[in-house]
Amino acid sequence: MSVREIESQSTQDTVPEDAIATDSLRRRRLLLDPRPATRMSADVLDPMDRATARFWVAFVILGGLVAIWGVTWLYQMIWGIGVTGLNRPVMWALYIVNFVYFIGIGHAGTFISAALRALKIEWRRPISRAAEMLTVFALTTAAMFPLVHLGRTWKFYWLMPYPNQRQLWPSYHSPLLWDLTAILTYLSCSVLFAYLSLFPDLAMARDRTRGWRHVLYKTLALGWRGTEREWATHKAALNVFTYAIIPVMFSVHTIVSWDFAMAIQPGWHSTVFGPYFVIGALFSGVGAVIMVLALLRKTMRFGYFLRDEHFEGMALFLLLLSMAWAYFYFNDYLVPWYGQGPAEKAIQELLSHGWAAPLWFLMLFSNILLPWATLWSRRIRRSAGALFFISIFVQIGMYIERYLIVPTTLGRNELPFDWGIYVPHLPESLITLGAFALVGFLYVLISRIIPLIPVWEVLEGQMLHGLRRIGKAVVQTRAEPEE
Amino acid sequence: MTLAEHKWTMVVDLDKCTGCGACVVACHAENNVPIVSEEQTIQGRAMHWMRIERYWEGSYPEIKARFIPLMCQQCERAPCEPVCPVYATLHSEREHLNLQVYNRCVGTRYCQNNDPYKVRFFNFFDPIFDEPLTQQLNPDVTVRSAGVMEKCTFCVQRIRRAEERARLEERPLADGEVLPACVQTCPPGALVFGDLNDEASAVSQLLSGNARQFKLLEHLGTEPSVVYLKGGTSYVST
Amino acid sequence: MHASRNRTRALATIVGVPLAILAVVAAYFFVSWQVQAAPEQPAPMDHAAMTKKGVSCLFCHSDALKSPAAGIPSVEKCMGCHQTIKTDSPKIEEVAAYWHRQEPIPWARVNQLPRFVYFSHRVHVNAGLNCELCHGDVAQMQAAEPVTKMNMGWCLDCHEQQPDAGQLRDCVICHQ
Amino acid sequence: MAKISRRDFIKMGAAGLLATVLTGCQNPRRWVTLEPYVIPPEEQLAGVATWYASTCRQCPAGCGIIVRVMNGRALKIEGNPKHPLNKGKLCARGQAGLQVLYNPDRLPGPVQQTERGSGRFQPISWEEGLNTLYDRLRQAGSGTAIWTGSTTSGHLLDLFERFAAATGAPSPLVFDLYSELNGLAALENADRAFFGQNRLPTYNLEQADVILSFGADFLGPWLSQVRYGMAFGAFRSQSLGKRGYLVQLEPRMSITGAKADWWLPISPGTEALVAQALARIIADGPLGPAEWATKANTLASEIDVSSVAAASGIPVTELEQLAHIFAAATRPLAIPGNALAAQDGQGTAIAAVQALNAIAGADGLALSPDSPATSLLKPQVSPFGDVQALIERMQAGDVQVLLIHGANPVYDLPESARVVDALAHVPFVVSFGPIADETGVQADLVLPDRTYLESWGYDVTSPGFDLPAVGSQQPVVTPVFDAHSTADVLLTVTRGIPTAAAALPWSDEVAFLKEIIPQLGPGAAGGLDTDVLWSRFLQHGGWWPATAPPPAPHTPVLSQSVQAEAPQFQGDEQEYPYFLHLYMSDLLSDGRGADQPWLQGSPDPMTTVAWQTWVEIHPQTAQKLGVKDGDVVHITSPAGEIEAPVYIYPAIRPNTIAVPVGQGHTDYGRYARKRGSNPMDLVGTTSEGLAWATTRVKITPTGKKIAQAGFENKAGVDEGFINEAFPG
Repeated sequence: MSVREIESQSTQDTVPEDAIATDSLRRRRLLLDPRPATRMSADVLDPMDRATARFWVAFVILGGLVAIWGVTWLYQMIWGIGVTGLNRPVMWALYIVNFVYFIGIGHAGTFISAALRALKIEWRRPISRAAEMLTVFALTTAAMFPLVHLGRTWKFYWLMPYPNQRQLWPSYHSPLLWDLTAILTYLSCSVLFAYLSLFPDLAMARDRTRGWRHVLYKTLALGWRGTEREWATHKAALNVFTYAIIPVMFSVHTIVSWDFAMAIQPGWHSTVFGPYFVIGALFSGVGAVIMVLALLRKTMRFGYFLRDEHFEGMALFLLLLSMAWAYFYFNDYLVPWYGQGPAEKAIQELLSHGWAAPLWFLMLFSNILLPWATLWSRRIRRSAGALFFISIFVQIGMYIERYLIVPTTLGRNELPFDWGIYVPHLPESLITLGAFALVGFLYVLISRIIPLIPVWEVLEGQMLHGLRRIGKAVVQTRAEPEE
Repeated sequence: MTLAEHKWTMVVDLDKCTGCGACVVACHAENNVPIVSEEQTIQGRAMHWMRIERYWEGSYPEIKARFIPLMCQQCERAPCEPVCPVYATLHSEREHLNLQVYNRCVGTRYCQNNDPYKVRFFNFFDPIFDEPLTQQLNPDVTVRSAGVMEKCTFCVQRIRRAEERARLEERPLADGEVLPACVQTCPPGALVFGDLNDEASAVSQLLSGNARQFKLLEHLGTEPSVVYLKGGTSYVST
Repeated sequence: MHASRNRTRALATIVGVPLAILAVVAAYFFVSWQVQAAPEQPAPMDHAAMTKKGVSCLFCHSDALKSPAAGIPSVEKCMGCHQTIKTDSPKIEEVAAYWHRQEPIPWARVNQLPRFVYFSHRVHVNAGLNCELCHGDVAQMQAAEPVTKMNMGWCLDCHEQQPDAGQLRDCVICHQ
Repeated sequence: MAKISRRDFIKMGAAGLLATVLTGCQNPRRWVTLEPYVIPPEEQLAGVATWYASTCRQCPAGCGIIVRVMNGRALKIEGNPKHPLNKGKLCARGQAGLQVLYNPDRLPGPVQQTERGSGRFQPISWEEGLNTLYDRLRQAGSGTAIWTGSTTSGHLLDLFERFAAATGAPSPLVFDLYSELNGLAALENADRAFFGQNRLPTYNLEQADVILSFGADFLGPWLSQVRYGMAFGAFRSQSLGKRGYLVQLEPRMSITGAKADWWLPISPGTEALVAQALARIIADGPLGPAEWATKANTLASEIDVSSVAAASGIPVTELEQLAHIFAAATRPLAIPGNALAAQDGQGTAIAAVQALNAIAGADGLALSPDSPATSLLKPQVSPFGDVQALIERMQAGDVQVLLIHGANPVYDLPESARVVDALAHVPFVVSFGPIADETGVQADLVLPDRTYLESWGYDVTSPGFDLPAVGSQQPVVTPVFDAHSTADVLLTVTRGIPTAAAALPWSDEVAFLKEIIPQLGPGAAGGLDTDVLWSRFLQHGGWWPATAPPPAPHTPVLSQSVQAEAPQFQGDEQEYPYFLHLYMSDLLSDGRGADQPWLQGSPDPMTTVAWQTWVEIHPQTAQKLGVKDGDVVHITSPAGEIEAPVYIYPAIRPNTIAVPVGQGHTDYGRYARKRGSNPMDLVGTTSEGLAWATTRVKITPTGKKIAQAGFENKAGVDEGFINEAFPG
């Protein structure tokens, strides 16, 4: 969707064309061409009612894949973990890879809505909701994988601290327990955070819908009426969450990285893993958000809200994160290489000229070469299509990175007699597919239920930023909301 | 009367080990360790609590093969213990052994990742004992089901029986009263087992001032209870 | 408004009814597992009557002192006495029938230990515990029935009170 | 499959008999039946183990075992600490004995087969089976032939002997693959030549300080893996911290070679030449103590050392070094390997090595006390000539009934021996195998014998090392299947045969044993009257004297120089470029272990491969052939051909390939059937025996590939970094 189209949509703009022409970037990104609230809500709500053929196709295909996951999981539980390709010594593989990957994806939402909110980066407003939803769904999916991975899934509750006749308690020496705690914290926080920012829009939806939607929104909106007091409380609550959730976000992937860093397995036992994983998570996360935004703009006609300038902003983040990631990866590679520990050496040889070399180079290409080579150009940064393409590679690269860390590294240890190679079998491949499908499925589902553009935030933004004509000059005004 | 603390220790004389595999089969017989099918063996899921690793050194014709019998090293500071989220593998302060409580295991398999010796074995499927082979199963040892990790226990069931006997007879354990199946059967006597807390025991005697002794991957600081004696050399006048 | 309330009700039933059924079934299984009842025996074995006659537990379950298992008396042992004692009683005749057929009596197990537990009568009896502590006052039971849920918590409650609790807390004591 | 929970076993412990979980709607965690004994056996406590002494029958060595029995189930086999041969130790095969007892593929009872080789057995009653056998034997008269194996119990062999003598049939044949690959017959004969007495040699490694082993894999399944294993331990740690020095000369590194201080890959078949060369060097030196010279001069043949060096692939310098090491030793010892026993002129080949012992005066190290001088019979392995004779008689139709016990000729002998063809000419073949093996499938009637843990017997330990001994064998559990002791079967049927009845008057085998065993008199266990002697015999696991008898006076019979030739190989060098080196699998031995999952599933010591056959090829050779690990190759010899996957083996001569014997069964139970290939099919026959050590082969890649069931990670072990891991 081109810039021109957007302009044609914003007819009511009282500001002369020449004004827009100048310094256009900031204005467009800040949506300085306001529309009446009614129209805006309609723009957001109408697509939700339209259940197009495309929607049903996606719904059926994704739903089917999710169902396959369920069946496969059952099959695995009945016969045992042996149906996967796991072996000795590679005891962790795709399930853990998925776990780490989806947690990573889950970081973007918080980063965009919370971190950018804290930094008062105003153009974040239209895209925050979409990112938050992605966080919630990715985390939900990730949270399933420790269970899928268990040898005796039906005993999973033994990981929970609950009073029992055995007088037994889980062991908090184990990083897995820290993991569990961190993820559940993060999941609940981000769900609440997302829900919190939903209230005004739910209320708005409630007042504009009939039938079951009305009932639903009525229930969810918890009787939001938009009084002064409500707004004040809402703002306060949001601020609390905004600042509270950022450290949680950083802690989560750090703790996930400790699952590996705390082990003495060569290639895992590294002190840089914490920040390295966090950056990696944000990297893949931002990439994923870009993909989601591109899709939303295409399918939901959100052209007015999601503009090329937003994509450009995200693209810049992507480039920065790619550089940060490269820095950490270099760190993580150089130190063991200099140390020349026998097992580390074996692992690095495996990556550089072993069977894993193609994967390794593909990873370096998609995580470093491709972003650096393309994202310097504004035209690419502003083209949703190109960014979508690049983001796909980023996803592939980051998935491979986790794959190289988990099963590939496990194949090399101190006793060469016990080295091993892991080859994924059908069950875990199907379950992995199902995991990606689940995120998509939930998104497709939710796109019909809750407004994916935070209308109230956009409106708030447009109230704070405007254009005024003073004499001949058109100046941009900026108001501060009172704290 | 309460029993003395034991520091169970196994000494493996690499100079004597002939790699004959008697220990391997003895362990299977004593501990109900299942034999996995050919297909599973190819997948790398063979289960032998006691295994003999064979390494090549040098190249033909000056080539040497070296056998290293490897079982759970019963580390004093075992890396596999802290990572278990449910205390399925934990330390016995009293026996100085690294226990595996099969019925508590949920199968996170973290212990195997963190085990530098790779001596832990996971039940990828339920074990198969064709009738009437079940008749042979040792009633003193749990038969593990699918999804559970297992490993060498220094034949803890034998240790416990002996301790019970000693307790009833109100006497301390005698040296050599407890022998794991592998040690009991080892023809060349490459395996020696006993209590290091007892200066008179065979292991203490064998290890005192023995220059050949070393521990596997000692640099990791796991403090194994298995001590290896490296291959010696003999003087021949030519 | 009205329509919506109906919908809510419909929703409630669609979700609620299966849940209710599930709850009932679950409750049934839970109870049936929890309940402590005497199993029906092939030949009614009146412990109370025996003990009244002054027969001690160890007379029949004689291995308890020397073996991990207390043991069920052999048919021969039953007949050892009952060839002469109360031969006319119909219960005894049932036992005698097995003896004449030279068949083992398929007694139903009364006390259940959980899976994966090693338990030794010899050790406990020699430590001075008496049978009633775990098996209840069998002397008063017509048919022997389980009186305690023999689970880990129950074992530990006792072990924790022993002087050498430190040792008795060790997993390897029971799990091998 | 049914899960066997630990709880079930607690139940069994409490019950004394197998507990069964009641099926049906009831929750299976409750209502379990406990079936007590009707009449409890003596000294049986529920949940307390009883140990019974007996004798291992997995190989002819005859180690003493004690079996842990609880609630009527045999749980564990351990070595009998009192037994003079193995002193409480046991090898892998001995440990696996329980899977012979509880093997799921054992025949549930006697069966007959209308169409031979079909494997379609009809179950019959024992009465029927006995009657059929009786009729056949009565008609056959002297036309009966008996084929037994090296592990057949002494008393059964004795009864067979008496039966054959009574009916005028030739005395039973004792031959199986184990005895052949061990070279038992040849070694016995050679020992007769050397010491003038008739028994297997024993080599007391404990006292030797330098050992030259000419391809003797004494740590593998050779004469007595357990005893030589123990001896090796002592050899390594002698008094005053002395450590013996082992030199191994063999074309492919065996586990003995792996333990050698100096491993010398010599060209197959040149062991005897090297031995002579060493004698020559010692004589020419003269090396060693003064008294060696005379003996050396008599025994050493006029052989050209440099030509030996060329033939064997060992440079002259190294030969001289060997000779010096041997001569400098205080108690040197030379051991002839089993490969020597498989050559033409095997006698001289072995003598050539024994000559070194004679020169060094090491006879003492190569000597064992005589077997107890009694009427007790020890299977004397028949030379291959007898086997060929029997096969010819069978083909000529002179054999009406063939009784096969403890041997599996159809599997053991290569096609070139034409056994199957010969069996076809025998009207009635009876097998006594507990499992329907290849031979059983070729039989008309199978009367399954009880396995050794269920049956009675004795075994004259030979070689008896420091003490002569007779191992006892008694049932440790009630028979698992409806099998009958072959000795009892024989005694039963002969009652009706007038000629034999008189010779075999005993009601059953126990009566016979009770009669002959006490004749041994009081041994270490003491005891005076017959009953006590008998019970002590069973209780202690056998009979042996309290103190070793003085070694019999002996003088080496070797008087003139030994002239051994290099053996003739089958197949000419151009067409068949590679030497074939066959060796017994450490775990499956000659293939009799293939029905036991513990032995099938445990990794081979050198290759760590389980469940499969493989062919060991030197890396260079593999490169030349363009094959990698797991590539299936076609191996062809003048006598036959097999297919096997390649295992690249760095410790073998480039011009030699090695294949383990033991797999390739076509029957013999689910664990053995259709698994790997049987390299004996490559072997041809010679005048003196099977040419399993003197065959050449050619290799052609097939393009097929299989995944190898190895326990090691080959990538890891090959490019691995062992020295960081193991300072040893």
